Amino acid sequence: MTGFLLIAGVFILLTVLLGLVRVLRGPGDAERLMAVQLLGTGGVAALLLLGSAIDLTATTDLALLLALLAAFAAIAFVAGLGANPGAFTAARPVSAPSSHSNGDSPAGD
Amino acid sequence: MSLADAFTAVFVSLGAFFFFAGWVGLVRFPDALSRLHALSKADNLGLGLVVIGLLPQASWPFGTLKLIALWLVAVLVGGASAQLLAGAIHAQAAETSTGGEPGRGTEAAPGANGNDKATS
Amino acid sequence: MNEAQLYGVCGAGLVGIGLYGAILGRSTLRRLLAFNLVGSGVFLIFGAIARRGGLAGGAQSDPVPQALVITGLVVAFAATALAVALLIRLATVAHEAASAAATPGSTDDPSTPATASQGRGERGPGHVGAGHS
Amino acid sequence: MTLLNAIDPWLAGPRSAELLFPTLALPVLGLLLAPLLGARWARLLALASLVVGLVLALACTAALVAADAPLVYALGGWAAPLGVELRLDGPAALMLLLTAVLLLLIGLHAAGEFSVRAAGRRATLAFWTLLLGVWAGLDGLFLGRDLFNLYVAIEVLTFSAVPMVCLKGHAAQFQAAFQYLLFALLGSALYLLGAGLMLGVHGTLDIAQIRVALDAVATHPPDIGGDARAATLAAVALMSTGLLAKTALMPLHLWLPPAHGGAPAPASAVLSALVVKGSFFLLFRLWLDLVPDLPQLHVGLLLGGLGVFAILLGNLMALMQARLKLLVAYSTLAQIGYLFLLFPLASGASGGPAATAALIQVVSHALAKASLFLLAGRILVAFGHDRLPALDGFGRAMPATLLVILMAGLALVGLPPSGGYLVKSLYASAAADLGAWWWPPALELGGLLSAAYLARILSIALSPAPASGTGTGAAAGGGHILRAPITGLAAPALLAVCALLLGLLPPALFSVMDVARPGMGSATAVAGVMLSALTPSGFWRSAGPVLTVALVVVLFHSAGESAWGRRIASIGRGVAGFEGWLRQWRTAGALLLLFLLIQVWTSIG
Amino acid sequence: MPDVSLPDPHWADLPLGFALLVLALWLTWTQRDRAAVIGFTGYGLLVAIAWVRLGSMDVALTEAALGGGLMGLLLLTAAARLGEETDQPAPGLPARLSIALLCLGVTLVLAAVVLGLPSPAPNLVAPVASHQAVTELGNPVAAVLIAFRAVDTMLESVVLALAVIVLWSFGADRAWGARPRALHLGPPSPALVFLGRLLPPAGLIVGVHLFWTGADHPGGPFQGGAVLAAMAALLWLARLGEPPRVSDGLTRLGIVVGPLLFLLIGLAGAVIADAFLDYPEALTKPLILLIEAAKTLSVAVALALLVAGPPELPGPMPPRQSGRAAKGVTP
Repeated sequence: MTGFLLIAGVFILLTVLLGLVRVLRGPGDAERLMAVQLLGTGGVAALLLLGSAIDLTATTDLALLLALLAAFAAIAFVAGLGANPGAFTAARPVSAPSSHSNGDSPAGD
Repeated sequence: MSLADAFTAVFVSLGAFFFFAGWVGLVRFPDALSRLHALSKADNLGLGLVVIGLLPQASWPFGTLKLIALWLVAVLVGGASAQLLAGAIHAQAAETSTGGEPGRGTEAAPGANGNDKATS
Repeated sequence: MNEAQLYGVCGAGLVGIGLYGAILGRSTLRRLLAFNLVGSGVFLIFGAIARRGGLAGGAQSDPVPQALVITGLVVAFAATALAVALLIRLATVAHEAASAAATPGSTDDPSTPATASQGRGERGPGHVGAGHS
Repeated sequence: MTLLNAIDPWLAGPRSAELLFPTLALPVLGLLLAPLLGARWARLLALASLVVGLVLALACTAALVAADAPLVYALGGWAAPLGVELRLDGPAALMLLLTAVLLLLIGLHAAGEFSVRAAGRRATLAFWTLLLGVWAGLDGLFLGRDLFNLYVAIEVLTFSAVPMVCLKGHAAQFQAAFQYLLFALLGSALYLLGAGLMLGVHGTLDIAQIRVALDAVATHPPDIGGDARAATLAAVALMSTGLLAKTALMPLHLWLPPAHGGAPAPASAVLSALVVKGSFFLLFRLWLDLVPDLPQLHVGLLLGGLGVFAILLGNLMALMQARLKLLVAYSTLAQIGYLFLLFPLASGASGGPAATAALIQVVSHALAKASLFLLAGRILVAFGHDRLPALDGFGRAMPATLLVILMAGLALVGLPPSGGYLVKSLYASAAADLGAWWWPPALELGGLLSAAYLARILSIALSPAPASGTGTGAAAGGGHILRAPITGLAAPALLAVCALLLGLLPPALFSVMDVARPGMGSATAVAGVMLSALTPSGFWRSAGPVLTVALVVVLFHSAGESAWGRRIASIGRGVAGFEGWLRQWRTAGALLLLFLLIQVWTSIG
Repeated sequence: MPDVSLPDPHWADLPLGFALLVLALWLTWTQRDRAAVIGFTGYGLLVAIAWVRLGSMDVALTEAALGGGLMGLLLLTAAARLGEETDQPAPGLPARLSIALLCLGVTLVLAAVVLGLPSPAPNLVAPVASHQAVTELGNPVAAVLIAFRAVDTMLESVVLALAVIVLWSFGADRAWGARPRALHLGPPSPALVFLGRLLPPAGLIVGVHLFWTGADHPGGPFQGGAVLAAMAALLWLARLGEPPRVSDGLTRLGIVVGPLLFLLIGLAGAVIADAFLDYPEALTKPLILLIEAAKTLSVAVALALLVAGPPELPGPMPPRQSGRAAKGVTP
């Protein structure tokens, strides 16, 4: 049984690592975040399967922790966006990384 | 091959399939939003199936309860962060479509520039 | 070539790549990020050593290097947090100095303190008067 | 007399090892209580714990001399390799004493400058907490025997030293602090890597146990122990490179001038006198206590060569500096070079006279440099700036300060009976024993160059006020000098006198360094050296060239513009350009890796 | 389905190790800082999986909590505030070649030493296992952290407390009494507020669980504290709470209580038990539990405040590269 779990874990891990290619090639930051998102959930699944051979309870704790914190990349990114509206590159590559010319930063409250 | 192992094998392989589908969606789909849709649906489901598959392996009661809790958190967090990302993509799409001057002009994207009078 | 050696070599590679980025990084944040890569490479080598020891000792992993890595991780995080705070503070002070220079009218710019603190005799001007607790 | 025999078991009896953990616990306790008490009380807490610390250091030294053997204390009752041990031997006791005395004096001097009224709540709480942090880190370094325990102590030291640079909050100071932090963290990463590999090779992190394992390997035929020895030396090279980055040995010195030059005066004194010596002391432990056969390795030549490079370039750059604090910072870089002459000249199991010279250099430089930085702080307070060209005639306005500057400067130059003289002659005798004739001339040249910049300060101090008298000259514009109180001279004067008269101490006192270090013979070496120093011929042999160089510099300075002046100025700009290139981030990073690889090659090859 | 023989571990490790190296190379070469930081949070997750493969669950938990969560938050907020300033010119070919060569040399030396480690690997598994009973702890790593190498753990939590004081000392004089505001990054979007309300309770349970199970299973005060800190940071990010003022006495006590209690119990050990940082036999378990609880609290408070940044006065967040003012900052 553990053999099968290991194989499935490896397969999911490979899928997730291929998803990382999207991080490398992804034109926009959204793609990168999606790939990190896939890495989060896929990583948790692969972890569960790979870790079940060692100690499932500890692996579940780790998976629980990763699930909680996986969103932090997206949270911090979007929150960061609020402070720096011009720095986000969409899927369609904008001509140049927009150097925002407006002096009056809207973000401060 | 006891019944539990068969149950695990079936569900885990289903889960793996959905992960693969999520990855294909991420790579194949044309624009950001559809990719996001495919991705968040597929991998949450994938994780759900893997967790269900592992339920018989876990020790009752705490192991299984933790696995279920894990899946619940993953689904909720996955949904919310997909929402976050969609909001960000919309904000950026609206911003670049309005004259390409990011951040300038009054009708800039909602949300990003709303000078929210939150208490300091 | 068991997994301990594999991750040890991977850690060595990460240290090399991290050092390259730490030296040639174009922005300070990028150099800080590369420095964290060096840190994670060092800890992976610790992990490889822990795995070798563990397998030789009949356990999954040797607990002593694990404890050292946990301590090292927390110290490395604290160092990165300080470096980030310094970076932001540096940009803020430079920004204020520039805006102060841009508007010569501003007289007593509190962030550039008066000449070094006065001798014992006088009260130094420009210090926080408000009676914060 | 019940008190004396009540504490007798601690001072001379079996329980003397129990003095070690309070020496470490006291500064840590102070460091933790300071933020709770708030800025106003933190200062009193720091000064009080420094006094208690001094008493503890004296007790430790007394116990060590009484036991005449190293005091070892297993923390938590767990012996190495499982647990962590503290160990006190001669050099560690000397460094504990130096740290306690120096921090107390600097603390008393800075009590006025860093009070809530003068510096505000933030700077006051920060300074006194960081002072305790530096003290805790240093005590951990001196007492530690476990490589990872030493790593945590270095981190405490670095986390306390870096923010001292930017206490006053200028943009340039934040830039210097950031660069110091990143380069020091790069060094810590390399050190941690070396410690990890050592754990992988020997299964223990205790220096003494690794030394025993290496001695056993040395006796085996090389092929069996071959790779264990090579791996260990590679790990030591990694740790040594990390510590070179933290000791700012030229050319890995990019962070020191802006950091020590920009920090507030008491902070600069602590940084230059003690913080830099902490990482050197670890190098002393690694290469002398852990590696069994340093004299046979070529790596000593590399370190000695870098030391000479530091002596020459450091002094030359100090000669050309426009600001007084930068001049003193560059002189620190030069004096660090003296420390590294220990490695090529070390002989025997414990390092012989070269080790004595290095330890005396640590003490004498710490005293003289702390005094100089505190005096530079006084001048900065009095005139509002420390740009030397605009300080003509400051000696007439502050004669007492000038006198103390001269005393501290002479200790650095190394005229008998100062500590500097002891260092130079002990190194010369060690070089004579080894037949390495090329080291002593470098020492003499270093002494002459430091005499040159001292003479430059002297000529500036006594030069007549410039004709324009527009108040740029200190003497002319007497009006705007702020009366710096005379009591502010107490600490620097005491430090300078100690540094100047270090040689007059009875040689038996130097035997404290020999405890637990067989065959060091410090007392006899110092006695032998001082005998020849006090004869008139011996005195003139060393004082003569110094005075001639001083005269030349004074004449050159007062002569003003001349063909010679322009040519020397252009050479100076060339040297400054080269040193500026060395202090670029990329160059320093490349040199760090280069020296790592050379150390690996020279220690294994 | 026949029970498949255990596959060769290379199936999982080779791709993972290769992916780590490729991702590290990409992090070094990509143009934009923000993309690199996002990739770095992904990198943190991969390293956590690598630690599972290396069999150290405790470190995997710490790496996931610190590397995945808090470090990502820290660097992303920094990237947001600093923008894309590059203060070094692009390196020329000779510089890149020489540095690449030196780094390759360092990597080869390290790889040679790692591969040349002695074959019966010297280890401390047996001594830890045999003495672990004294501490009544099931988790060997916890036993090493709290008993055998107690001084390192105590000094390390002192470093954390010191780091917070140092971080506050970077603030401006006039901002000394104010609140840290690095996490005030513009108005929170509704999804963020939803997460801010949903996750912290779950995080609190997970954090306390990690602390509690740390005695006998992988987990412990550092991991539990890191999760609690991440949740606090999320609350402040979603504006559901405010970071405490610098001058708030309770906060300072929270930072210092962990190491201070550890030190005081250690000193008491020198009197009651037979050595500094030793525990009396009768009271070992309760004392260790007390120390670990205080340490969890201190780690949570300290890590959260480290992410929240130095105190700043309310007002526009200046350093966001609107002008090119910071350009002139060259080391």
